[in-house]
Amino acid sequence: MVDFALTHAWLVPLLPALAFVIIVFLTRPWPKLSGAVSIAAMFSSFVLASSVAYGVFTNPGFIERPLIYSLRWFGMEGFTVDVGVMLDPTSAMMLFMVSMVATLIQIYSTGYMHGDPQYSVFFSYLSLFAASMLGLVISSNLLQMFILWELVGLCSFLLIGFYTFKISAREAAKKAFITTRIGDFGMLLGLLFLQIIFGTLDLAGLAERVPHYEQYGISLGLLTLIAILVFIGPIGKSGQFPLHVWLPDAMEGPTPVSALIHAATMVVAGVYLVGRTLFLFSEVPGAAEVIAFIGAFTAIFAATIAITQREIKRILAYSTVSQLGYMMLALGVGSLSAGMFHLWTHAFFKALMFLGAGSVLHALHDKADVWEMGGLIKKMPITGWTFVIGGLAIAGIPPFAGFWSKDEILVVTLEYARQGHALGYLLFFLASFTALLTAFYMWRMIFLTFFGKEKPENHPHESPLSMTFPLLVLAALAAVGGLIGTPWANVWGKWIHFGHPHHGEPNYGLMFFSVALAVAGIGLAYRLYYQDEEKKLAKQLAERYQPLYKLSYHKYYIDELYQWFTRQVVDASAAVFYWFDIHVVDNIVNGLAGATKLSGQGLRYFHTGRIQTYALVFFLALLVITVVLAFGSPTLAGSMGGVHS
Amino acid sequence: MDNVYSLLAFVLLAGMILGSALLVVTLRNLVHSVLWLIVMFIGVAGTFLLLNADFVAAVQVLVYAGAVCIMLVFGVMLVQRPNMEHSNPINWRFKLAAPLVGGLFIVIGLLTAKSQLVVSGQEVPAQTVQALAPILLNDFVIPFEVAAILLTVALTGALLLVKEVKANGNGS
Amino acid sequence: MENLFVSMAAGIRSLLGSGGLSEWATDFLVMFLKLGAILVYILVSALWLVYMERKVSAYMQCRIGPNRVGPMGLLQTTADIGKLISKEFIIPKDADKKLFLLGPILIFMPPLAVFAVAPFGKGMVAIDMNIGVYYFLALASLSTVIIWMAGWASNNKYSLIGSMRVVAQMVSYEMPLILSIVGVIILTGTLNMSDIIHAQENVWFIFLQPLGFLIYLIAAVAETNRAPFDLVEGESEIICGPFTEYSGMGFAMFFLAEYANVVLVSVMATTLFLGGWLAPFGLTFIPSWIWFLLKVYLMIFLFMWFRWTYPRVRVDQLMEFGWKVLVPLSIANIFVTGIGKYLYHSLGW
Amino acid sequence: MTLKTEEFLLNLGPQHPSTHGVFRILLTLDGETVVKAVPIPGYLHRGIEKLAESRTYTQVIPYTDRLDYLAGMLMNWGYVHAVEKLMNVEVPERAEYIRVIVGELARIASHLVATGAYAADVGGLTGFIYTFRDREDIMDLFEMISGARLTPSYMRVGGVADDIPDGFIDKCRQFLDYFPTALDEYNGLITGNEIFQARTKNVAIISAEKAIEMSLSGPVLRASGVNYDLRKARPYSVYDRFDFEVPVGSKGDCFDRYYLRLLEMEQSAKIIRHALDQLPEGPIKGKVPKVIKPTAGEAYAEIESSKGIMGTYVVSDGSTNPYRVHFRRPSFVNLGYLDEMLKGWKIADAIAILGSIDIVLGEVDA
Amino acid sequence: MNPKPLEEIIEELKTRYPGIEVAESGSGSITVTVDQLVAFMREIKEKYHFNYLTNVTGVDYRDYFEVVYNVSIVEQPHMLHIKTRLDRHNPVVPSMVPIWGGAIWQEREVYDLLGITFEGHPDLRRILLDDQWEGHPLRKDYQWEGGRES
Amino acid sequence: MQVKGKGLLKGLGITLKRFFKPKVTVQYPEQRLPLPDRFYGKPEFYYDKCIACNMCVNACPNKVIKLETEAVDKKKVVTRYDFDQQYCLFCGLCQEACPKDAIKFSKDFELTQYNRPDIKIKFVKPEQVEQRKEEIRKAAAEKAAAEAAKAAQEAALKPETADKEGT
Amino acid sequence: MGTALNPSYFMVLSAALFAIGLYGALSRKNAIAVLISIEIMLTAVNINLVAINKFLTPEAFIGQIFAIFVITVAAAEVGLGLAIIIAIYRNRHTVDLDDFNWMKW
Repeated sequence: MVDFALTHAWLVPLLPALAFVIIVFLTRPWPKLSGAVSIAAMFSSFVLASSVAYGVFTNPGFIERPLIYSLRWFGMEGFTVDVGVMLDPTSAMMLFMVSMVATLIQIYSTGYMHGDPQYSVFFSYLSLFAASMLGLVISSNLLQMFILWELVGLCSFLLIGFYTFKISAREAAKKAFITTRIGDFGMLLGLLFLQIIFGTLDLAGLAERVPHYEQYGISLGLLTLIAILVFIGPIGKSGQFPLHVWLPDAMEGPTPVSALIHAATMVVAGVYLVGRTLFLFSEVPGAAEVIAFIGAFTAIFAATIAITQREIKRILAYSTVSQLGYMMLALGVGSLSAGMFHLWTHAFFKALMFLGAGSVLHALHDKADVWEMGGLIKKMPITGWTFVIGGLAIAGIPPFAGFWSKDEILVVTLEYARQGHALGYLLFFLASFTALLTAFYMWRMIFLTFFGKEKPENHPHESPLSMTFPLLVLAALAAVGGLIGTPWANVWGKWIHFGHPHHGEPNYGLMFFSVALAVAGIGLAYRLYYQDEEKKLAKQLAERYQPLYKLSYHKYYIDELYQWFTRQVVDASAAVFYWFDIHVVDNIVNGLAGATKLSGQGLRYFHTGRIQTYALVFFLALLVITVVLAFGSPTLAGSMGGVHS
Repeated sequence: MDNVYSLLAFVLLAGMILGSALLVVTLRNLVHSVLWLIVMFIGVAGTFLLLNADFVAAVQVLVYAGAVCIMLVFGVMLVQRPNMEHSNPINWRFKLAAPLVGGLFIVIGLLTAKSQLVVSGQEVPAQTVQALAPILLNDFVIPFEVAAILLTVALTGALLLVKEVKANGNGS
Repeated sequence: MENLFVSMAAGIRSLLGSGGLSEWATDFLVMFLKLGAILVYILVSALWLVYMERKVSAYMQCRIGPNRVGPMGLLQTTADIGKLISKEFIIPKDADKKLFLLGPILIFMPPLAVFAVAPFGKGMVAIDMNIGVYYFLALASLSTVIIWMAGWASNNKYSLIGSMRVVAQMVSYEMPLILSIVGVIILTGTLNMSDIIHAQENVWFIFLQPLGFLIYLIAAVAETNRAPFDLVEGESEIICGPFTEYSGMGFAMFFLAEYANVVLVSVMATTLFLGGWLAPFGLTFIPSWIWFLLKVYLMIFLFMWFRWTYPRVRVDQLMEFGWKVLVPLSIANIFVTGIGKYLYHSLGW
Repeated sequence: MTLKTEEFLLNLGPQHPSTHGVFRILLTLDGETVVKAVPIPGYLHRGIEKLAESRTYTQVIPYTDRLDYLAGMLMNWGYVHAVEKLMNVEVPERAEYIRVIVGELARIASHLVATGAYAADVGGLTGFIYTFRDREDIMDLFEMISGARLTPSYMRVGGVADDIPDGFIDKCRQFLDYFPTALDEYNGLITGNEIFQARTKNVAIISAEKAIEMSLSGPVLRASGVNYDLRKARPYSVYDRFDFEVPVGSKGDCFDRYYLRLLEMEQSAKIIRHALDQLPEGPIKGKVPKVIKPTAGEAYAEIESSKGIMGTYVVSDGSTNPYRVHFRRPSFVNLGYLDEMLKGWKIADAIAILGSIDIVLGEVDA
Repeated sequence: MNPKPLEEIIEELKTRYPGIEVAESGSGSITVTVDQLVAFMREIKEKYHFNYLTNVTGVDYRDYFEVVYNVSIVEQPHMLHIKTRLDRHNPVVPSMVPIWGGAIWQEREVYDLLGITFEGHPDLRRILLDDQWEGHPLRKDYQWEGGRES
Repeated sequence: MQVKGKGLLKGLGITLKRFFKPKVTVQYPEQRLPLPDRFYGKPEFYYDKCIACNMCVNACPNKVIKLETEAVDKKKVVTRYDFDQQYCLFCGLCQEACPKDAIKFSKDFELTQYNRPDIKIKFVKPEQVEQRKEEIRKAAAEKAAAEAAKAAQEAALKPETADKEGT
Repeated sequence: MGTALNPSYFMVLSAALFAIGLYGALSRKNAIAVLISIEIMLTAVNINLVAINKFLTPEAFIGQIFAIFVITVAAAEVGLGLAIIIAIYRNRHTVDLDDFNWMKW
């Protein structure tokens, strides 16, 4: 089985793709069947992926030498593209994680989307998404990865705009698509540079060649530029500042989509890409610093927005942005293991929280404002307690998963600072402050939603088993998923690392510090939103710091800024180009066309429209030419006559 | 011995092919033309068998005699049901066309006669299908796929064409 | 018993050889005899099948069927043929006379030609052709044109409608027919019928290819123009379709050719799906050719059973069913078969 | 060479296996689709109405047999009903019961033919044989009671020709006991068959309004959802004494028309059972003079025959022969809508539609 | 739909159409003049909901023709027996097809057998007899030759 | 969605069940079904019973019966009773009308003939007529003789009878 | 050469068939007849391909492969060609190629 799985890892993305095809072409009229097909494909994918993961993790050889097999897709002089599968612990981990979360979320969706007229379509999209994401994860080639990256973007577009009747959903879908396109464009440029300079886009090949960039005749500056360009892609996809704006809006999609795409899988694609191309970034310290700073800034920036938001999914969205910044920070400071570890744990607890939020929304009939909720834990015990586990995990309370990964990041950041990098301590400070804020806003939400007084106008009920089952599984994982990366027995770091397996000693001080931060955050939230039944203090604070509150509540007016920019700058330049097009380009074209038309008018009378006449003339000419060639000139005749094989 | 028989077979088949082909292009009744065309295709399939290409022969019969001709028959029926007697007239060009094709045949014949082909002398392997399959599905997989897509597209297009115009025709 | 026919052929061969004939001429003669024997078999079985059909239909309809001519009415068909021969062969005034006459003559050609490659028993195959299955498909498609020709030449409107139906129906159902066989071909990797039979020694392909068999069965019913797909003749709608104007022996030829075709598709079904002449449960003491015939007649009974149970489908339903159900299903079947075979090989189960 | 399209005309009939007699439909086809249909009846016209003018009142009865020869009893009944109305004759109760019994038997027989022939029309011959097998039993009953199988001429003005013979009731009950199993068989073989359903469902839907407007009657009307059965709507004879239901279709397609007949057969069997149970003793003929000579006048009477409303219009001038007899034949009137029904369907559907109306050409052409 | 008893309806009609004759014996028999016919029929269809035309036929009374219509209501047991008299030499009557489509074949039959012309009938052709047939057999003065009985 | 093909299988089941069930065929010429008493088969005419009342002729709707009589000695003798069977409706009205049961229908239903004239049944044979006439004449003669005898007797009793007639 | 089959034979046969097809394509008025003639020409080419395959490169099978492709393309061509003819016929009620001249000027 394991051997089969290893040699057939390509089946992992193929099965959901197949499910997509089957649903679209065959089973669309039968929603139940479509769902079953989708889940069956996903589950078999998951089984395969688990086997792959097992195979990879039981074979230490794969760490150093990834299992790569590939197929020539197309090739021409000096340019060949292979498509293939690359299996190393990182991709195996991602395969496992993505397929599992996707399976759980599809199961969840059977309950969540029950009765939707577009049920089959939804599952087909989910399948397609899973296929693209899994394909992305195991890509051995940056071009292949890019294509699937785009496909993932497409699916995201389709799923965000799934409720096509909602204008906001359509707008959000467009926004997400366009914003990520901006990032993708930069990334495409970067990839083109890589291809031109290094002559390959194979990850393995690039990893070999990039360190010796001098041999390829480029300077460090150019390499930095390339790295930044490549990084623009992840900025877009992983919602880093300043291209984060699409992610909160993307919550217009159905909740399982938010959970799957905007928490666990797609948004981490950027992180994954950075992780995969870390050989590039590690080569250029400038770029790495940029990543680290953008990550840290995004983390704190999103966290400050999150503390004032009211909609449950929006809070989670900003939290996601913030956590993604965390991962970027880890990668920026050069630790693949920390980044990936946080990715891993984050996937579980964030998916859990999103699904929990979905469950809440489902129960409250899409009422999203946390201020209108309260006391839900009594009516929805499973949802509530799993959500609390998620909250503990994200806040960083040991032994839940988030603690270990967050701790790891803090450790590596501190190390980075200690290594003497300028502003390294700033990064550390930002990270720690973010941790405080994270605990605060998360628990603010939890207290507001699940505790406190029940609101009489709500009639919540626990969700069906198909929805609570994934919650339970994810909660379990969020609770224990981090234990494979504890500082004492860091299995994780042994497997997933860049460069040398590196692991610091357990830093108890730091651990205590981070726990203290988390407890402080939770405590603050407790004080403000649980103890204080009327929430007077919170309101007072908001009154007192009105400008700050507004700034945060309106997300620092980034959207408005973009809009202004578009209106003023882009439209103006468009007007200029329009004038040029109308008066210069068109005249040239029209002039050419006029000349052609005149000559055509003269020549058209040779055209009788009778095809047989044409053929007759053609063959007459052919005959004449053949005769002349074959018998007219002796030299040609000789060469024609001798048809030697 | 064998050569004599194969030569005999060749002569017979060639006579069958050329005779029926001539009938196809000269008969006045289009349906008869199509039916003679089938005879010609079967003759060609026989030639293929003579050339040890049994798979191609079967394809020839299946596709040409079985499908193409039926399609033609259908087309004939759709465009002109009544009075098939003189459904296939000759236009004024035949006076020019006859010497032209005669000339073409003579030229090609002369060129063929002049050319010296190097006969390899090897025999075609008997297991044609087993030999053809890997070539078709490995070396020629792209053309194979392209041909498949072409067929699909062509037939879909044909369907669309016929349907579309029918709707228009009803409307006008 | 087992080697009855094989040893007969060998005996004739040695007889001819000892008669001083060259090897080539002996081959030729033996081949000729084999084909002649098959011809006789087809004609006799067509006759017998007419009787069988009448009996089966009668029994299903609470009747007893022919019982006057000969014991149990066994000579009924013979009498019918005698009657039809003695009847006038009417050629309508405006018919295309040559084609009209040619129709009944040619209609027997495709099935006869195909039977040359059918394996009737162990070692009992006239020509063991390398592309046997493909040859069957290629030649089977020819009868469409012949029926069409007969209908068109009749210059009768019912015949014309029938002819159009023949073309539409048989072309449409050739697709699923071919595609349903592909599954078997994938499993065996050969087009040779003997090889296909040998490949079923462990398990018949009806068990490995149940869907393929079902599709083949339906498409075969349609290919032979029998109920519920007998639109071509559809006597309650278009009298007798392309054969409306035929009388006497001309009609009898079409009538018998239908049965020859039924035998043909049954032989193919037996070969491709039912293990050919292989004996089930190790009952090898019964000769292989008897097994073969048993299976063939079982298939034929199935065809008759369908015919006397089902109403006729409508022409657009027929086309829809063919293109929208059978073709996708058969493609899916190919797909599943391919994946199955791949899995089977790569997992080493 | 410019060719113009010619309409493809197809003469369906007068000799055609599926026109249920000699009936001709001139179809204009586009491919297999009917563009225009012109029904042309009259090939079986015998001038029964004209003949009746030169016959005595009693002598007309055998001619009525030949109208709907599949339900001759009902045709007899329709005629004698009108004459009785003209003469104001009281029919004895026993005679009425006997009439109901044979009438409903005739309805079953007629519907059996319709069902079987319909199965044959859509290509399943076995169903046809099955229904004819069971129809034989009814024919035997008719033979017992009237001496003839198809054309009983059993009814007389004022009663019936003969009393019920010995053994008839037992045999009738025997048939009624057996009949449900036969119905199950038809349902299994014909009704439940997916091909049959595909062929008939949603074919030639007649709306209720259209059905009423076009004066359709019988199963054709009721299949469209109009509950109009004279046995219930204007109960004649003793029909008000029986407990039965009028099956009504929901859609008005060919399948409904077909299936309705099966349901009606069930109800008819129920009525017969009741009638046999209630059958009173008494005379079988009312007080009718030997020579029937009604006073001048007219009468129009309707009964529900197996095909629909069978109306008879009798005008008397006081002589022994009727001055004018007119039969309102249900099949004839039902056929008036045929051209509209056929439009846009395939040839095969045309057969199915014609079969679903269930015409008898003897009746259509009179 | 219209719960009025038949007698009442007839009374009402009598007052509205003075020209009509009503037979006494409750048979619902009404004689209408030809020129009033269409208006009368329309009224009974639209006002009294006589939606079902059962029967159309004609009688030749040697001096005049009579066309007979039987009209009833599907939902109720009412039936009207409406007659109209036509000139013997020029028998023309408005067609009922626009009011009840079911008249289409019955009127053709009456035309065929009695020679009464229905004005406004969409397709007035012979229906039972051959197109070339001469005369109208159900007329009392119809003469024919041949046949077994003459 | 109901399971497609269920009805198809059921149909197959029914035909297969029928395949093994007993058949209903009657092997006609050898085997015959019993006919009921009222069956209208070949008409039969009892010459002796007929009183030539013409009721059957008048009752027949299709004018199938041709009855000719000859007055022999004031008595009607049926000289011709032709039954043109090809036009017979087998309605039984003649049988019903006959007061003497002279015309009846038998159970013989095989009425086909090879020649068209044979279909017409001429019931009355000349010898029968002759015999009848003879009988009548004989009877008449007897009667005449008897009457003569009676007359002779009466003559003897004349006055009484004359009286009676007178009243 | 003797009695042995020679590729030239097949080439001459092919040339003759091609010429016949060309004659048909040029001289028939009926569009379907022209289509048929084109089929003849394609078949002529196939004979050549298979003959060359047999005599020159028997091991490579390229000729046969090409013949199969030609047949495939021919089938597509016939389908499309017929569809076009039928479409034109439905609009213009003619199949005479000389009437198909509205693509001039």
